[in-house]
Amino acid sequence: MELAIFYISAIVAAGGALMMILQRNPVASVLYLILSLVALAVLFVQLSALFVGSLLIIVYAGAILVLFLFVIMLLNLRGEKFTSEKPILDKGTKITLVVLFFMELVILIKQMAFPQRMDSLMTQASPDFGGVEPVATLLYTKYLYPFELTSILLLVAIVGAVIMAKRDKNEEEGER
Amino acid sequence: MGLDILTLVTFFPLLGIILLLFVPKTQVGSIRAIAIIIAFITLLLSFVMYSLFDPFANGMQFEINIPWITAFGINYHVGIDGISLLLIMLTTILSLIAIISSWSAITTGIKGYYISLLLLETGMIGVFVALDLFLFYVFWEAMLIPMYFLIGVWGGPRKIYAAIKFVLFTMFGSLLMLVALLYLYFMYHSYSGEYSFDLLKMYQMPIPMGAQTYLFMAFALAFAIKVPIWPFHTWLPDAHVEAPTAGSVILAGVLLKMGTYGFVRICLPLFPQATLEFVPLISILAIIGIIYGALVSMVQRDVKSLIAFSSVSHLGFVMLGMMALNVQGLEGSVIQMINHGISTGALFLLVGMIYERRHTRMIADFGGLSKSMPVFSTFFMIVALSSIGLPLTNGFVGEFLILLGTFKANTLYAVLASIGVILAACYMLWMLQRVIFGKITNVANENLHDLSGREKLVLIPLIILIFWIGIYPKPFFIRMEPAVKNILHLMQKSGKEKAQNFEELKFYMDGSKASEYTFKPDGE
Amino acid sequence: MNQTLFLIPLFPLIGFLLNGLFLGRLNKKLISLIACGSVGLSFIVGLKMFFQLISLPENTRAIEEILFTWIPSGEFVVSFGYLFDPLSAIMVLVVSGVGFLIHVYSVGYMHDDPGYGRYFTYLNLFIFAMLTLVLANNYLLMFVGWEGVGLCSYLLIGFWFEKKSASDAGKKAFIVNRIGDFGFILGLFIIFWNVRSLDYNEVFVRAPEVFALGGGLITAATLLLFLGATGKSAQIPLYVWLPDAMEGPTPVSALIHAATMVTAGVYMIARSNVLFMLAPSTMTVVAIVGIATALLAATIALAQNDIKRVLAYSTISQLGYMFTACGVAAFAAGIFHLMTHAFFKALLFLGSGSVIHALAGQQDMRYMGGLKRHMKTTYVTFFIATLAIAGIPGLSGFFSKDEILWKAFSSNQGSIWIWLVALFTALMTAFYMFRLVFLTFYGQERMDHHTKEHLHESPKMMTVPLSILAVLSIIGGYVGIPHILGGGNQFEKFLEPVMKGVHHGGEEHALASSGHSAGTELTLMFGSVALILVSIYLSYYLYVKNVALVGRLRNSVSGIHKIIYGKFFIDELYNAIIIRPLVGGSLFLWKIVDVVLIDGVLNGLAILIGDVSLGARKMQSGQLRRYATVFLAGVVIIIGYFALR
Amino acid sequence: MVPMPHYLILSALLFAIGAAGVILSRNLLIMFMSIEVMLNAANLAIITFSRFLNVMDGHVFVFLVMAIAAAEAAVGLAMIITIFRNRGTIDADKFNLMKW
Repeated sequence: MELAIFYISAIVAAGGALMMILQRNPVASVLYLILSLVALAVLFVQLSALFVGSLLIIVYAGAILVLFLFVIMLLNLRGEKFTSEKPILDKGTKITLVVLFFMELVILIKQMAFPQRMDSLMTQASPDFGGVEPVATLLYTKYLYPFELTSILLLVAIVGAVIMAKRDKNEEEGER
Repeated sequence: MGLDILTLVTFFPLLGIILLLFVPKTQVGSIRAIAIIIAFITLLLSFVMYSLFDPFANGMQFEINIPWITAFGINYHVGIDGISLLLIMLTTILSLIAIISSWSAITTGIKGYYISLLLLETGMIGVFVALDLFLFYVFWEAMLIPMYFLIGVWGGPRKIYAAIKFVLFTMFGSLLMLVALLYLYFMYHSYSGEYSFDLLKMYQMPIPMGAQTYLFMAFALAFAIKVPIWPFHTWLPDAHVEAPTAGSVILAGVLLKMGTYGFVRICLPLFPQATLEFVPLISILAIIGIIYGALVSMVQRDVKSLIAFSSVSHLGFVMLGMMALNVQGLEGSVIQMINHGISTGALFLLVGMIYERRHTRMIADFGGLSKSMPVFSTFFMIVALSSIGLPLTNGFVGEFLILLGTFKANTLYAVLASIGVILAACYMLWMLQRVIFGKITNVANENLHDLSGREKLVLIPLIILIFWIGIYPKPFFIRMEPAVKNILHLMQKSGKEKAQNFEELKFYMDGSKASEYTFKPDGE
Repeated sequence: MNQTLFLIPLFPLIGFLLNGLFLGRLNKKLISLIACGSVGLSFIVGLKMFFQLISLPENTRAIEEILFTWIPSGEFVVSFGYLFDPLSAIMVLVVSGVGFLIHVYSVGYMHDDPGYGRYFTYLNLFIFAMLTLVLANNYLLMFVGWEGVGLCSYLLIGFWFEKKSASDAGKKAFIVNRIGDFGFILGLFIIFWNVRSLDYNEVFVRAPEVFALGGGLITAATLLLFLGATGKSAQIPLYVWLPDAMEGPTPVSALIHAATMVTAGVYMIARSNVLFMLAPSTMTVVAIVGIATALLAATIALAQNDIKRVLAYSTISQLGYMFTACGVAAFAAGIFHLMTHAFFKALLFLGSGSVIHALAGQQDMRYMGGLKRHMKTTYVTFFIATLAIAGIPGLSGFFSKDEILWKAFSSNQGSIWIWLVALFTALMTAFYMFRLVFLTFYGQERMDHHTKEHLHESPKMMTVPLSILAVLSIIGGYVGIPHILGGGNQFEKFLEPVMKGVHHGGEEHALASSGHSAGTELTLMFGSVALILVSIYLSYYLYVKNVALVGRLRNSVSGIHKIIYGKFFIDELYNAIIIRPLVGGSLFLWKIVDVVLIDGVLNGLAILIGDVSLGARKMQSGQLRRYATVFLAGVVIIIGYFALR
Repeated sequence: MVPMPHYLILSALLFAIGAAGVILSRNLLIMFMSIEVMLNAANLAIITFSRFLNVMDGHVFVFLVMAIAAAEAAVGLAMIITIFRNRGTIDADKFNLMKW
């Protein structure tokens, strides 16, 4: 049963990602990405990461990707044609490279000795594993400083984004 | 007492930098005032240090040793002996003079300029007080940056070329030094089982001959470029000619001494046998430098580059005296470091003063200045004569002791180097003749106003020092004597010990045991 | 009581400081008062010390004062100390006495010069340096004075610095002296590292123990010291600067380049007699160089027309005499001649200065003549000095010169050849000095009309010193009347405590050992005087009686005359073989070695790196996807390494 | 129970797809989204290890990664807007200001 859920979710996740990069239309890309993320969230839940899985859907799919959508709408990219004259590198070469990369990762994973060992060690997770409370406890005790630093990072990002996206005054006047 | 005098002297200029940061850059007057006051207080502090210094005590004084980066055994370890004491005094005096002398010479970017000068002061003093090799290296490199800006921003027409040349030359040397430093670090670990950059502890470590040779070469190259020993000198004329007056004063006065100081403080006591092996080479290069510098400066057309080449010659004397490895040679060498700082510094100041008036430094553009600027000419003459080592001026004491020491170590070297004394008279007097004697051939020289009160104020302390060291150098000698003897003693002692431990060391350094010296991160 | 010695050099130093620091703010009266007064005070203190000295018993005649430790460096310790013994007493009196007279003379001579204050500043500094030289109690302090007088000589020769020839001459003097100093200082090194001290007391006591008689070390040391002496005292091969030094004001020539500074070499050798006596071969060299210089300079002096140049070559020649004396171990005779020479040569120079003053700066004897009528005092005093230098009995020069001639003949180190050359030189000296007198004071008045009308005797300020010096030139010799003439040679006896190197056994012993009788000495004395008189008559005949003959003679030997007149072209030779190659070589070093070779290699390296980088930067296409692709490729390679390892 | 390598291989696959998106797409937006895919691939791996080691520290890391992703998205999208405004295109191949 679990295996089935895994395979379905995996196929949806991978397929969504693949479709995302193959789309010409960015809006469709975003939608495929959301699909992929939802499938990923399922996998997270399957791995007892309830809290993180819900965050994935709420924050990622809900907020970040909506932001993407807004930007796409804002830019109104419908008519854009991506046709540069000469390809910088042969497409085939690139795909070969990616495939090679994937295969190497797989080999690496296969070579790893510890997953098997851990399989045998794995026990049923405790009921509140991955719940809000234990994760939050960790976050506010052991990882307090990184957590606070993250907030500063976000603040900086907000300021940066605002500054960058803001139109220059004289630029506005020029447009008028 | 939380603050000790050494730390205070070293970092006081940094306080000035912090103050300067809060002054708007348009308030030129207060920027200058702050810089001068800070440098002056630093000078006063160094006088306090001088008076607290016990001239007869052996070893380091005002020593402070507190952990800094404990993970790597790096300590904030400072302390001075007589040699560093004198060099610090030189630094604080010249820094103040350089800052005052820039009063009217620098008109753009004043804030940055004074910040650079003060930063430089901290860096220079830091090099002289550091007893931890890592600290030493930090100060050594920290000095480079302000100097780079001084040449590159406030310099002459070819300033970029000169600044880059200066930095590249010095960097090249100091990177090799860094490698050698790390090697020493790990070597010390396998010797004592402790990670430390402490110089005083390393003095006690026996170093096998092969390693000594390579380490010596790495350190010596770094120092030789800084000194500069022939043929690593070509950055010097360029840097001097392009640097602003204060930059030249500091460069010639103190920066070059870093190299010679490095030899005294690190190369000699740490690598005695290697030093012995390299004595002929360095001596010969020093002699080439003496004669070559003198000859080349004879035919210069620019006063500043003449003085720059004369520095090559003078520093040749310093190196030669050091390589005599006896009390007279070494003491002469140290006193000559001070002398060169004073005399050459004063010469650069004087050249800067006429440059401000005439905007040229070409010898051919001058002549007859004695007529229009008698006070200037008198100063110029006195300083030039001290530079060629006339008795009762400082130059004589240094040169005489150096030659005396060298004569004992190697007669031929002393004879050859003495030729440099003759040549020094040739180029200096010829220059004097063309600049201040003769008829006024250029109308522009006719109505130059003589030195102002501020300019005299800058020069008079140096003139006083010139005669003081020339007539009564005893206070300086008694202070450096224990230090010099200590270095010679270290050389002999470790020389003997190393001879005894030689077999054991071979065991350490054999190829089969090389792994003993490889890095073990977990410190096993 | 004991602390008065340092006053001797201190007074001129104070004078120097006062005049120097307030340069341009004092009036002329005050300047001259300070300058002359300070030297005068030195002389008085010197005199007082002198009497104090002779009141001491003979063997303890030395007063030493240590002021402070100068350079302490390990075992090398040199102090600032003064030593007053018979030798330095004589030198102090000569220097401050003659110096005082010349100061006074200068007040008149330099009266209208714009650099009046500067002149006296330098002059006082000179006296200070010279007194330090002669009073020093160790070699290094002597070297201080040694270089100090060189500096003053440089400053005073180039006093009229706007004249290129003057500043050239000053520079030349300094550099040539430096070459000598180079030898001096190396000599000191040898002495120090063997004796471990530079104090006279220790050196002279320990030297005979340390150095083997005639050994290589002591020979080298003394030769090097002698090299220093040849520079300072203008001997072959370093004499070339002295004739040029005449560019300075005439009183300077009198003081520095005749009476005092140039004799420092003689003083130094006399002072080091212990060392020199240990090195017989050096003594031979000293004697030969001395006599050769005397001969060469006298020869050149024969053909010069510039009045000061003749005197300059004459000085060189006389200095050669003194060295000859030292070379034959007659140090006392050398010092004796030094003293008398100081009197009459200073007088000659001052007299010539008076002449030049009267002729408004004319120095060429071809445009003088007949001045006897116009300048009585100058003429008389000048004539006395000429008689003295020529060696006419009864004047000071006779006694000292004869002493040297006799010692050259009789001493163990002397030989008949040295004596012959010395005698020949004496004859030439008489000849050219009288030529000078005759050309200047006798015959027709050859100057132009304008000058002729303004001919005048010099002011009192100048003639009084001349007269005093004239008296000294006459009586100065009576302190050293030789035994043979019934005197006791007080002078030599007085110096005996200093001359430790020379074996004393009284005159009889010396005579016995060299095997010469009193008769020989008298014969030689009268013979030489007779020859000198002949030589003077010859001069009289040629330059007063039969003037036309000179021109004919000159034409008949025009080749030789040209060489002599051109001073054997030594200057040109030095210029061609030393100075020009040096400058050319230096240019080569700078332009080729420095700029092309060293910097070329480095800049070449920089350019090479730059070129490589130019190629490498092509990789920076600026295209995001290409960077990403390369990045990925890199990752693939690295992971591949781990995966497939 | 799904064995651990399954998750890891899926993670690797997603990562590779993301990488392919970055190097194949010319559209800055799609490149951006591909980066998000890669981040999430990493997240998956972290969660996997976290589960199989039975420690929850990994969850915190994922949390932090998400925060960073949010920040990155904000800044990145602002940049894209600015670029588009100035250049009128978001074709990655059209930009080579960093050339040499």
